[in-house]
Amino acid sequence: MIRAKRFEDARAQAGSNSELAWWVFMRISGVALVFLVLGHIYMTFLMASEKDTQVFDVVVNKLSQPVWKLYDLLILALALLHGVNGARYSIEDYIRNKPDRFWVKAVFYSVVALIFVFGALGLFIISPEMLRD
Amino acid sequence: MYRGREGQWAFVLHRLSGLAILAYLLLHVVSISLILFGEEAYNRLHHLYDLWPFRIGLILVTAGVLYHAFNGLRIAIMDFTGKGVAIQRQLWYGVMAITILGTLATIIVVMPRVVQGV
Amino acid sequence: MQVTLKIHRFNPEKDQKPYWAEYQVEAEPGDRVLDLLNHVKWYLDPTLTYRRSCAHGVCGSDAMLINGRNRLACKVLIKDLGNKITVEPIRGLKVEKDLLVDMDPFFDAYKAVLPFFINDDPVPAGERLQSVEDRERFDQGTKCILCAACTTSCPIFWVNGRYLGPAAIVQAHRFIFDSRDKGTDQRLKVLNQNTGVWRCRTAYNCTEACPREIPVTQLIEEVKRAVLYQQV
Amino acid sequence: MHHRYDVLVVGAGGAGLMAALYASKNKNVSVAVLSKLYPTRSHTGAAQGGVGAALGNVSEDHWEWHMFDTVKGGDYLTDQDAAEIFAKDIIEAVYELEHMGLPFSRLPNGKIAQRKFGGHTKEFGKAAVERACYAVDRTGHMILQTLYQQSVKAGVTFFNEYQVLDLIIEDGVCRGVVAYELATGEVHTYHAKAVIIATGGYGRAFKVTSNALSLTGDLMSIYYRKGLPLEDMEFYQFHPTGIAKMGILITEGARGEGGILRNDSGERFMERYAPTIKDLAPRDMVSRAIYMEIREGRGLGKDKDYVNLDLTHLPREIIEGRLPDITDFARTYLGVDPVTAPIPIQPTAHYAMGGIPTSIDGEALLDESGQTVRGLYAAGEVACVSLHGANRLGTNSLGDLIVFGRRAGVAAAKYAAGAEYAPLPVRADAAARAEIERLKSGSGGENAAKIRKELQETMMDNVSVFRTEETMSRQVEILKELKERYTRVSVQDTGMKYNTELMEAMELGYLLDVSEAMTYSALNRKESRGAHAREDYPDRDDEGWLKHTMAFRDLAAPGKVNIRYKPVVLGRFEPKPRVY
Ligand SMILES: Cc1cc2nc3c(=O)[nH]c(=O)nc-3n(C[C@H](O)[C@H](O)[C@H](O)COP(=O)(O)OP(=O)(O)OC[C@H]3O[C@@H](n4cnc5c(N)ncnc54)[C@H](O)[C@@H]3O)c2cc1C
Ligand code: HEM
Ligand code: SF4
Ligand code: F3S
Ligand code: FES
Repeated sequence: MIRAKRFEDARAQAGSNSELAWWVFMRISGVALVFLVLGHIYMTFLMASEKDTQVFDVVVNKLSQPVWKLYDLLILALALLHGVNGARYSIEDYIRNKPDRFWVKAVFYSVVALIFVFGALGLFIISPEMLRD
Repeated sequence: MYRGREGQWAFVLHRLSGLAILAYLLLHVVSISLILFGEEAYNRLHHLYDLWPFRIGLILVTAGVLYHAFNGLRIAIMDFTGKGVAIQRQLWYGVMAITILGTLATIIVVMPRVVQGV
Repeated sequence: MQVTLKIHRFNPEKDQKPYWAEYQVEAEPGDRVLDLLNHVKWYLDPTLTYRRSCAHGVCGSDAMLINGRNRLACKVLIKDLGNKITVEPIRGLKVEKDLLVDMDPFFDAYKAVLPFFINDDPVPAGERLQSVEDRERFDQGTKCILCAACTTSCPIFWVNGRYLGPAAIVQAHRFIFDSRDKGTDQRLKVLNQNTGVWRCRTAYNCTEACPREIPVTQLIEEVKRAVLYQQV
Repeated sequence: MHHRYDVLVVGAGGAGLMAALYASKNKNVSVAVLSKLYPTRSHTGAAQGGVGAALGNVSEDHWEWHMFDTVKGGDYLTDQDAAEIFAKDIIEAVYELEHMGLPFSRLPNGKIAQRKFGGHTKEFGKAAVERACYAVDRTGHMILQTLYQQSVKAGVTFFNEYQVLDLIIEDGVCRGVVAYELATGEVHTYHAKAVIIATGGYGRAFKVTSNALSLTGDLMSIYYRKGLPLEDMEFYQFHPTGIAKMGILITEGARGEGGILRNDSGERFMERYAPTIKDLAPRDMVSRAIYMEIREGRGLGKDKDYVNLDLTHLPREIIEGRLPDITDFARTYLGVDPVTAPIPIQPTAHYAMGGIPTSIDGEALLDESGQTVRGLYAAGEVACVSLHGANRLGTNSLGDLIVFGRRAGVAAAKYAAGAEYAPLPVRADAAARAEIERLKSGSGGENAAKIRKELQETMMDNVSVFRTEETMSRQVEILKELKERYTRVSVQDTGMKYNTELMEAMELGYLLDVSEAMTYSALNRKESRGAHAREDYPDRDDEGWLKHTMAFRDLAAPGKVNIRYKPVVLGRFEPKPRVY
């Protein structure tokens, strides 16, 4: 027997706006990332192309400048946020079992948070003193 | 396999490329952060990247980024303009064209290095 | 012409797991796939099980996965398929027997979007007036026959049964954009959830599958924007 | 399993849902709907053209004119009390549907759009009038959807995919039904104070039909098997414009929008048969005209067995805009684009005017005297109030569902609120179980599908648009033989879950019985009236035959059908010759 779901039942389901917010964020951060990421790749290519052997120097050089520090931090933050939320979509889609879903998400978020901290520290610690010569 | 058309493949590729880029990004951040442990550690890992499988991998990541970026724009156009849905197929072919051209360009830059086997 | 009909079969009372059965059927090019299924059921193997009723694409009983795409068996002709035809049950819903699936989750999703006219204002003596343009605004969604071809072609729905699915959103669209309806707010709130419109990844399988030629993805996109405008 | 509801509705088409909705407005009763299909799969959803109501939105119109057209269209066999209630109530009922959200097409002034339809005229037959309120060309679909939506809103209880196998009637009191749950094979007994039958028609008795595969006359037959009467079964409507060979309907709305019927020479032949309203003559006349053309060799195709419905002179916007679904049918099933080429058409078995006799409140009649089966109601195509008389006008069936479905719902709820549960007989489900057992364990080796095919072909040949003593007598014999073979049908699927083979075999039994009632009634009526056209009695005979047929199966003498008569309710309009 099927009992028609009542008007009241359905109304009670309504909740928050967070999915909408993430949806909008994915699009805006996406558009921003096009410039940031392509810029980043282009830059790395240009700057590292012929001087392969001194990648380390190049990178350190570049990242010693505060502008680049900021630029890369922005990429890092946006891309991770964007990517993590994207991965959340996948987790919610493919992991059917509710408790499993919870654990996978918890572990995944922690790992990413750790890596973010790691990366951010890396960015800030780099200084010209680290260059050889 | 469901015989979906452009939209289905656009979605599958978008999802795969998104997850792949995320994986790459995480790796990338970790490896760059090795700087924290000094040049020695950093370089040891980064020499690994000069090996050809990593070079090829880099081409794939570039292709993925190109696809994901431009298909992401396609999605945003469909979502916000109301007109995009009608031309989604054409948009997707555009995305594919950019991806392929961009990837070719990357190959042209990277291949010589692979061949020279630095 | 001679047609090789491959049907994905499963009888829970007998079979351990599903299997493919093959039938050779003589058919006219103008025959529908439903005619072939009927032929098999009536003269070759009466245990073959599927739903059907109207036989001309208006009741929504017989959505199936035919040659890799969701179709109504009564609305696809042999001449458009060639002489090798495979038929499977639609995906993402539990197979009960052969081509017949459990439709309850589908109708539950339908019911969740408040698929009915809401307007508690006192009614006029005659009809409520509505301009031709306002009527046109939601015309597409009114064509829906709840066949589930769209929802069960959606790659998200296959893996995530909590997604309400395109059919439910089409129904919601029909009311959201009806100038006479006053229930938009509640409806949009239901669709603004994790399981609502935001799960759609614009894969367009739904649009391709819809036998009523409803531009499903476009309607979903319109609903997404409606939620967006409502909340900002 | 055992269930108990005050009001049970059997069938979830337009009539059933309307009844359920109105019964459940009565807060003193519990209501449940049983349907062998999901409600939205019901064949009401196939209705295209419109629902007739004298709103007068396009041009002046009055309920009296509508009533007159209904009575005249029914060749004066229509009961005029029913026609009067109908023509008045349908106006307000259509407004009510609109208030429920039904998306009618609109006129530029925002009102419900209306178009012309066969047999609907102004000033008692002067000219065609726009009376059919429509929602594009899917009016029935919109009615079905809207009513189902409202049922969801009201929280109506549904038992979907439950096939009713028996009515529990004892001592003239209906006590419930027995139903088979398709999903599990379980037999359920429903105890009820009032039962409303709304199970639709039985077009599947014929080879070429516009009706769904599921329209097999189940409850009509179950009623008849109990020795209760079926009224006016000889009147079965053949719709003139079915897609050739397939029977899929092309709505009369196509002619309402200006479509023209043409024979092999391109002649607009309806001008000869109905000079005033031509292609918009009532269906029986148009169907006969088409058959005449075909017989006289003016048909088209290699067998010269169809004529053309020509829309090509209409602008593309009208065809695609107002008739999108039928345009799609023609393109899909025939590969014909109605914008540029005519559609091959042929009359198709369409609508049962006859059925379970009821009072104007839907109470099922026990006999010709007007006594009722207490607690039993019927509405929609399964019933015969008799609104449609000898021939139904287009758009009047949807109206019938709405008006009389509602009346039945209200009346049944009112009755149930004041009644006690009549006790159930012991083992009320015994007969149904025995029938299932018989079919499942049958070893006669007869194939139900073959019998059905023969039934459909012979009914088409012998009891369709034109009938004679000879063809019908032949059919009587054929039916006897088929029924004998039916007792030897064996079902191969012995499983419990979704045993559709078993249910199809049941349905064949029903088809055989309604065909029997129909053939005997037709053989008995020695005149031509409305849809009943006898070549051996070509004229209408009001002296002898202005009366309703009531066909009873003789329970004492198997194979015998007794015919009795019920007077026609006359009134406002005197029977006159029917010319258009
Ligand atoms: C193609 C077509 C076009 C039409 N166009 C028009 C039109 O334009 N205008 C108009 O006025 N009329 C039209 N008609 C006629 C009209 O649509 C039908 O007469 C009407 O819809 C019948 O409605 P109903 O509610 O009586 O039955 P249906 O809608 O046929 O419903 C029957 C219900 O009974 C259930 N049922 C049947 N047997 C059983 C059983 N044994 N146990 C349980 N449940 C059972 C079914 O599941 C179903 O829910 C058209 C008819 C057809 C076929
Ligand atoms: C370069 C510019 C980028 C753009 C324009 C972009 C755009 C988008 C958009 C619009 C979506 C939402 C897709 C949808 O809802 O259907 C998305 C999803 C996603 N993005 Fe990006 N993105 C970009 C970069 C990145 C990066 C750098 C990563 C990885 C860190 C990433 C990972 C993902 C993931 C995992 C998803 C989820 C995919 C899915 O759910 O199917 N994206 N992207
Ligand atoms: S939108 Fe189309 S495919 Fe989906 S249920 Fe409705 S009619 Fe079927
Ligand atoms: S297929 Fe699915 S992802 Fe969206 S566009 Fe259709 S609902
Ligand atoms: S049988 Fe009705 S849609 Fe196919």
